[in-house]
Amino acid sequence: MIAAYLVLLIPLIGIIFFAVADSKSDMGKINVYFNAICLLATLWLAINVLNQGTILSTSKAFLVDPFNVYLIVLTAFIGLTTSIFSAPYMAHEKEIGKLTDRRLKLYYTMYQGFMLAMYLVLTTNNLGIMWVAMEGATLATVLLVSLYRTPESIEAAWKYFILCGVGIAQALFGTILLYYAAMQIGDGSNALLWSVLYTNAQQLNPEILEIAFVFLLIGYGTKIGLVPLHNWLPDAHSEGPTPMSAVLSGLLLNDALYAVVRNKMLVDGATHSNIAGYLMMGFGLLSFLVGALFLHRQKDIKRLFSYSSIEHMGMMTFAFGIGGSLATYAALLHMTVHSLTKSAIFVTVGHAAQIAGTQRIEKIRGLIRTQPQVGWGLLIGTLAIAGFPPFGVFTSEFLVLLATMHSYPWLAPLVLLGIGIAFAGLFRHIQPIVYGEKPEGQLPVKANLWPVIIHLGLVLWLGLSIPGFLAHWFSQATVLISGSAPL
Amino acid sequence: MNIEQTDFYTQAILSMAALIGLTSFLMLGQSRLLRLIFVFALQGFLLTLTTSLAAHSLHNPHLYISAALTLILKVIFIPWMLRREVLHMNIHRDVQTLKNKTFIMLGGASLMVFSYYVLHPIVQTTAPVMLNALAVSLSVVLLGMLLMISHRQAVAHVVGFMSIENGLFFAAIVATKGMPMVVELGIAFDVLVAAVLFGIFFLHIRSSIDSLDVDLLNRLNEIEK
Amino acid sequence: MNWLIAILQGALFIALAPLLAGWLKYCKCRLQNRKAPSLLQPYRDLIKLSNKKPVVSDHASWLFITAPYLIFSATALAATVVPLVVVDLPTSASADVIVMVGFFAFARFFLALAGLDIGTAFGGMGSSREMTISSLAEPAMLMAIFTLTMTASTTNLSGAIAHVLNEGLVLRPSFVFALFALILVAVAETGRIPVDNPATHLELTMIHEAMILEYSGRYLALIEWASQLKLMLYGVLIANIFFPWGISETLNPKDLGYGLVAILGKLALLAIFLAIAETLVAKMRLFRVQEYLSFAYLLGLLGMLSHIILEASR
Amino acid sequence: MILFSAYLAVLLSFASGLLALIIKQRQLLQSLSNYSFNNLFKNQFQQQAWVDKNLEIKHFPAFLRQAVFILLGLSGLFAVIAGLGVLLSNQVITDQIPLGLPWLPWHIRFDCLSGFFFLIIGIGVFAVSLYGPGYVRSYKEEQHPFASLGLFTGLFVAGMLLVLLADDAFMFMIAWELMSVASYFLVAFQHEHAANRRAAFLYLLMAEVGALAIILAFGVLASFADGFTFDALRESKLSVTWSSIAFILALLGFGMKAGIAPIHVWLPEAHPVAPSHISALMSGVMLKVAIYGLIRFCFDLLSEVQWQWGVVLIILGTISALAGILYAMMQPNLKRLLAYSSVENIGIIFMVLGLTMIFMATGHPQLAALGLLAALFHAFNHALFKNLLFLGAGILQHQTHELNIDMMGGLIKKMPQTSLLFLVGCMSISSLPLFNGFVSEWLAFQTALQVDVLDNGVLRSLIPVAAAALALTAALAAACFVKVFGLIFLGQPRSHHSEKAHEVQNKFMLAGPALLAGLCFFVGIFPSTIIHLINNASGQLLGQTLPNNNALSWLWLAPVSAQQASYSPPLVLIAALIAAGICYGYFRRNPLTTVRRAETWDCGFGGLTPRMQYTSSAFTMPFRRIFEKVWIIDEQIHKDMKGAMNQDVSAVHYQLQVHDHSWPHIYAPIAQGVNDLARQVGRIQTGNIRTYLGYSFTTLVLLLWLIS
Repeated sequence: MIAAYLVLLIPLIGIIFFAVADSKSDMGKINVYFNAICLLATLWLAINVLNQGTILSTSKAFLVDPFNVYLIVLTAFIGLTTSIFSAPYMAHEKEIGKLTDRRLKLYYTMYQGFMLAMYLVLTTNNLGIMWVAMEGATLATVLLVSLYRTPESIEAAWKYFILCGVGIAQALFGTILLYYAAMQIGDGSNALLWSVLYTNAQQLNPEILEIAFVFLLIGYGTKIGLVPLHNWLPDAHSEGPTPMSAVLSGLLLNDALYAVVRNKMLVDGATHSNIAGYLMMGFGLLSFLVGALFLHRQKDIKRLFSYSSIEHMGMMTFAFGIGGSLATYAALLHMTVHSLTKSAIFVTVGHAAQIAGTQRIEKIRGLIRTQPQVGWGLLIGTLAIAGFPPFGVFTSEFLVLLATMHSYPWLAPLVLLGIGIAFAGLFRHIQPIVYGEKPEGQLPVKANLWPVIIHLGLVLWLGLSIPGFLAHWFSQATVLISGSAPL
Repeated sequence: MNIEQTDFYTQAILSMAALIGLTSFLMLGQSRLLRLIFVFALQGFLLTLTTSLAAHSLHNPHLYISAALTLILKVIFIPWMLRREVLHMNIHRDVQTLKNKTFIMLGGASLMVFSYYVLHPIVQTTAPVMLNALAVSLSVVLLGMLLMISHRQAVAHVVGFMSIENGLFFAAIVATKGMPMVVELGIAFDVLVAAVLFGIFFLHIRSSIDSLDVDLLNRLNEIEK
Repeated sequence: MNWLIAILQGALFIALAPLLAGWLKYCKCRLQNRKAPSLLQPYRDLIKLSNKKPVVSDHASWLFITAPYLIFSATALAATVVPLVVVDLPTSASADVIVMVGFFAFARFFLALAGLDIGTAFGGMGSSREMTISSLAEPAMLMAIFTLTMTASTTNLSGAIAHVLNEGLVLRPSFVFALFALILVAVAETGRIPVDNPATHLELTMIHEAMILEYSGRYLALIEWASQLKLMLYGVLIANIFFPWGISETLNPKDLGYGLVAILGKLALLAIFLAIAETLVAKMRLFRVQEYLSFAYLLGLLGMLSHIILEASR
Repeated sequence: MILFSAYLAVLLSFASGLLALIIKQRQLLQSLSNYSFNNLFKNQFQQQAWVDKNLEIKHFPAFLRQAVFILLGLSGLFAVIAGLGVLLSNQVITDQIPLGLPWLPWHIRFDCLSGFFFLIIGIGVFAVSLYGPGYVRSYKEEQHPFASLGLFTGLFVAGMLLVLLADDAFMFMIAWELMSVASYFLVAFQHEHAANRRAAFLYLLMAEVGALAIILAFGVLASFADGFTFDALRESKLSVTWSSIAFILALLGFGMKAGIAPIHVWLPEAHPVAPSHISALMSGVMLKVAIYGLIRFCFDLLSEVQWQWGVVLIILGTISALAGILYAMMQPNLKRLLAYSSVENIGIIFMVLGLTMIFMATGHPQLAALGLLAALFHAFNHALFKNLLFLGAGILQHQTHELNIDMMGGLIKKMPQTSLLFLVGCMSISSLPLFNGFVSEWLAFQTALQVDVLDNGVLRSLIPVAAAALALTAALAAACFVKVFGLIFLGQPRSHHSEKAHEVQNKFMLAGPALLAGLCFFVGIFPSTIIHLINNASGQLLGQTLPNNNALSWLWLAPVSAQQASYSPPLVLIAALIAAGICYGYFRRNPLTTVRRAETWDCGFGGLTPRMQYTSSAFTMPFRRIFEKVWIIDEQIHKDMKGAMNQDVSAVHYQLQVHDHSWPHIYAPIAQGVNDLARQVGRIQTGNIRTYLGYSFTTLVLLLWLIS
């Protein structure tokens, strides 16, 4: 359990450190160190879970089970690789005069703050704390979105703030309702503890839980970026610094979905009707299709990929909604591979935008000829995110399709349509970006592409074969969520 | 259920619920910002009262802390900040005309009914007072959203946002006798940070569009031109 | 013995081909009130050509020189497949009717290439037209023949003819269609009026002649002979498939003699009909030919369908 | 052993791809070799000298290219060995590889059907690897890095081989998509042209949609089975409706890859723009993998074949065959023409497969075996000659820098060897006797002629129509390839480039096509060699072999019975040789008649110029008139006028463009629809935060209302 505390403690120290540190110091590197240590701590935690199974802290405040342990490691991992990417990236931004030292300091402080919030969302056993941490994540990132202080970035941040704030307030209402339902069957002090609620799920009042779930879904769904609650997402992704987009897409959305699924498990236990599943399927499919359509008319490369995130989150939500072991397994896997791939893409996108000096798609051309590593990284990342094997995204999409075909065959054509449209939407923009002759005056930038290589390598690995321990966690989590193991 | 059969606490809670609901309506109909802020502070004060009442009646001392936090944050700090902002921007004399004011008010009323309707299934399992309290808090949440939808000033948005928060608090206190302490503190912390951030944002927005009208924040859109 | 007969029959086929051409010309001249050349004139022409020194264009490649040999051998091979006086030939077994059509295609392929080889406008024109017409004619011919082969349930020509012969006189609607289709195709493929005119060198109308414009000497002889062979081949096909009576079924010399007489008679008659038709009908425009051939194709198809629907239905 | 060589083939192709990646790491290798020779293998001066020489900056790229293609060639060789091994021993080998999903390792199954396609791929890859080093030398390293070309070629081949080995849906799809993606990169290899990018995009998009359809098809089966292994899928019990849905999905998916009309549009775009040896692999080999998929899915996985499916295949096949060859005829671009001709050939294969299905479903498995024989044989033949022709086109492009056949001409004298090889390809594809194309067409006709055994009136009349269409297709193909060969090699050079062209220096570039041409001829003469192999495959797949096993003698080909039909290519060859020999001898006897060369007579016209020759569009003009409705013809004639009153014509400009009907009628509306929809959807993002809040509010209220 010490490991879990350590995981929380390190970013907390990080916040304090950056808050008081001298802004002249090499903060990028220090940020990497913090994240690296944190990753080690999460690995320790993971090993503990691997050996002992589910860990519940003595105060029952923290819970680490197969469902969240891999997400914790993933969070730390993406946090680390993104920080590796962000060090030279932010230095470059400072060089070209977009940032000052003070804002850089703010950036690193908030980076650690965001990481803390993420870890807290994942590790806490208390649904109330989960909400607090979720809101904390919004608060930590909102200033990062407006870091450049351009009118657009301020607008984006404001929308992000208001929409997510209002949205997450709904989640709090849902949590209160949940608490209210739990109060009726037990004592108040433990009534928000997920582990307690989960064991007593059958006794909870189904009507209240259904209503609560609506609020929770709308609330956390805003953060997931479910259509029509998604409107903040592309703005925030496109206007903030790119490392921020990477962690938003890779981590925040995942964690919001995690929160929804945790709550869905309770609702499923209580109601037996599949109302939660249907709602999630509906939202998921809608987001998936609308997100895919949005891809087509994008002019900004980061907006493009943020819509792709909406689309993928839609697919995961849909898959969790289907229920069933296959779909759940697929969704869990998809969470992992989407985070890895999307953050890798944002890294390359960040470099691409720096190379071209703009985020406008029609200005970025001939990347492969300008800087082959970035161009290939972007192209292969896009292929991976579009669901081409042997990358892991394919595996999950494959399973989702099969599960859809199995449970709701009439929805399968829609899913198929969505994947097709999304693919076309991505590639019609990416192809001209990476291919072709390089335009005048487009020069390579200093870039560290190891995060991309590592991420895509991992996604490739997951596509070819899922390592034993991860498979074990996935299937345990699947059992936990859907009640049965995959095949 | 007849109100005379209930204890004093319940009666008081119900009255508070009614008052809070009323303040929400008042806010919805307000077109002057300063008055809006005042009503918001009033709502915060009512909430503080409710919390203390609950703390007293239910012998739940940590609710006093909540009450104090509410008082500081929502009755004093945020209204003060907003007021300063409004005065600074010199928009306190502006009268923002609401389109379809009657329509909005009617909508607000039907939202209240709707809240009862939605929460009705709960009645079978709980005391009706809870239903009332929850319904009022739900309608406060919804009215808060409606307020944000209908008002164009960023200040009004903050007020709406905070009043949603008030509704939630009310629900938490009345229906569930307060959340666990750590959660309450966390929420209060979030509200504080949010309030600070709002302050920062007012500054930024002002410097970027020289106004606090959110309708002017529409650069980022997907509409084909 | 069988093989010997088959080879002899093939040789006979090749030898008789110019005679048929001569006879046709003779009939036509008589019908048109002209003085006819001798029946043996085509032989004389061939001998004359083969003894001449051939002149070949500078632009010609090896293909131009090789093509006549290939064209002639392919046509000759096709001829050995078709029973002339006797059925049950081993050559028919080694190459059935589809292969026969394949030989035609082979010959045509090289003829058209030879037309293109010199690089003149005429050659290209001839090749283009030839390929157009044949690509419509070939399927029509296959359809007509398939009607027969499906009736006989064999694609072996000897077998099919023997089958028709043994069945006696059966009136088959499909055969009527197939007969007409085959006649139409034969006219088109052998370059007779109304599709082509073997006697003209007018650029707007000619097809076959345009391709072989540059040939001379023995090469021209080979190609001329091959086209005479082709004419005879179609004649024999029509005669022996639809009117097989008289063809020998044994290797008995008497039967063989009868068979020879029979086929000569049938061919002579056919040639007269063709001459009459050529005298009466005017040549049609090139772009009318497609309608003509589509009609043939349709007839072939109708023949096949009527066989399947009317005659073999269960 | 057999499986080992199959694995080896896969691994070698991977290895060749990875090897290509080190082209940029020369210095690393140099230091590595220095290190190892100094420390590990001391005193091995000869080897060291050899290694050092190859690592020199001058030799290294050439050396590496050689090495990469040698590995690729070995991969092809082992694929052939594995394929032949399994076909001759007639066995089924299964295995598992611990990759894939945790509960589903990759299942491997290597049976005769896979083996046969292994053979096809192996031959194609081997020929390409002979050809490749010479061809890719012309690419400039900065513009077209060899690393990506080599890498994706290796992956492409490996993907194709893995598709054949797959025995579960998951691995199948991975391999399938690996094949698609790798070939996508190859299509996009010369990405500086916008047309290439567009083609690549279209290709990948359609590959993706097709793959999704295949996944869904597997999904249908899997929902009635437990598990994704093919063994489990075989056991699934489906109603006719569901199995028909699965069939349609599979047809969509595999058909899209195979290039069946009207979902063929990617094919004429993508094949021409890839490097020629890749076009050869894509057209010659990859399309066959799609055929394999369809056969595997329909005959193996779906337990019951329905005759209606056969009808669908026949109709689609007929349309593709006719449309393919007609479109091919109109193309002035050689590789585009060849690509359309692939559509035609795939159409023929589909048509014959349809016949097979009908016979299978109506209880005539022996005839079904005949049909399968014809289909597989044609697939094999098409692989040979299409590969050959694409490689030939590559040589032409390499030597003349042209692909427009209107710009060539007279090359038979400049490039005699190439022209001979190309002629063999043209003759095979035109299905002339003595070559392989004819044999498979002959078999197809034989299959169609068995229609008498059927009871169903619809089928009895449909199949003859299809046979008629097949005959028409063959005749049109001959016309088309007369045009191709005639315009490219014969006549006079039409452009400066072709006038200056000369034979390729690198003899290996000719060796690949020569191998294929030799096989075309060999198989045309001794078809029984291949038929014997296919017979084993159909024995395993359908449980039936040919009705007449005597067909397998080397001399005679009589698949049904000797009475019904027989063909003996060796005898025909001998007879042809004798006939040609006799007349050659006879006519050459007179020494006075040696050939005299002279100016072209041309009706005495004189002054012949290359511009007077027939062009591609002139040659096909009659066809254009006859089949007018098949194309969208955009013919424009502009006259430059001059002189008094502008009455005299000084110059005439003629422009002809021929378009595919499927664009404006199928694809453009879809693209337009998606765009419109996207624009409509875009409207919800107004940029106004109050609207956004309204969405949340409405959603909340709606959901609450819904729930209560």
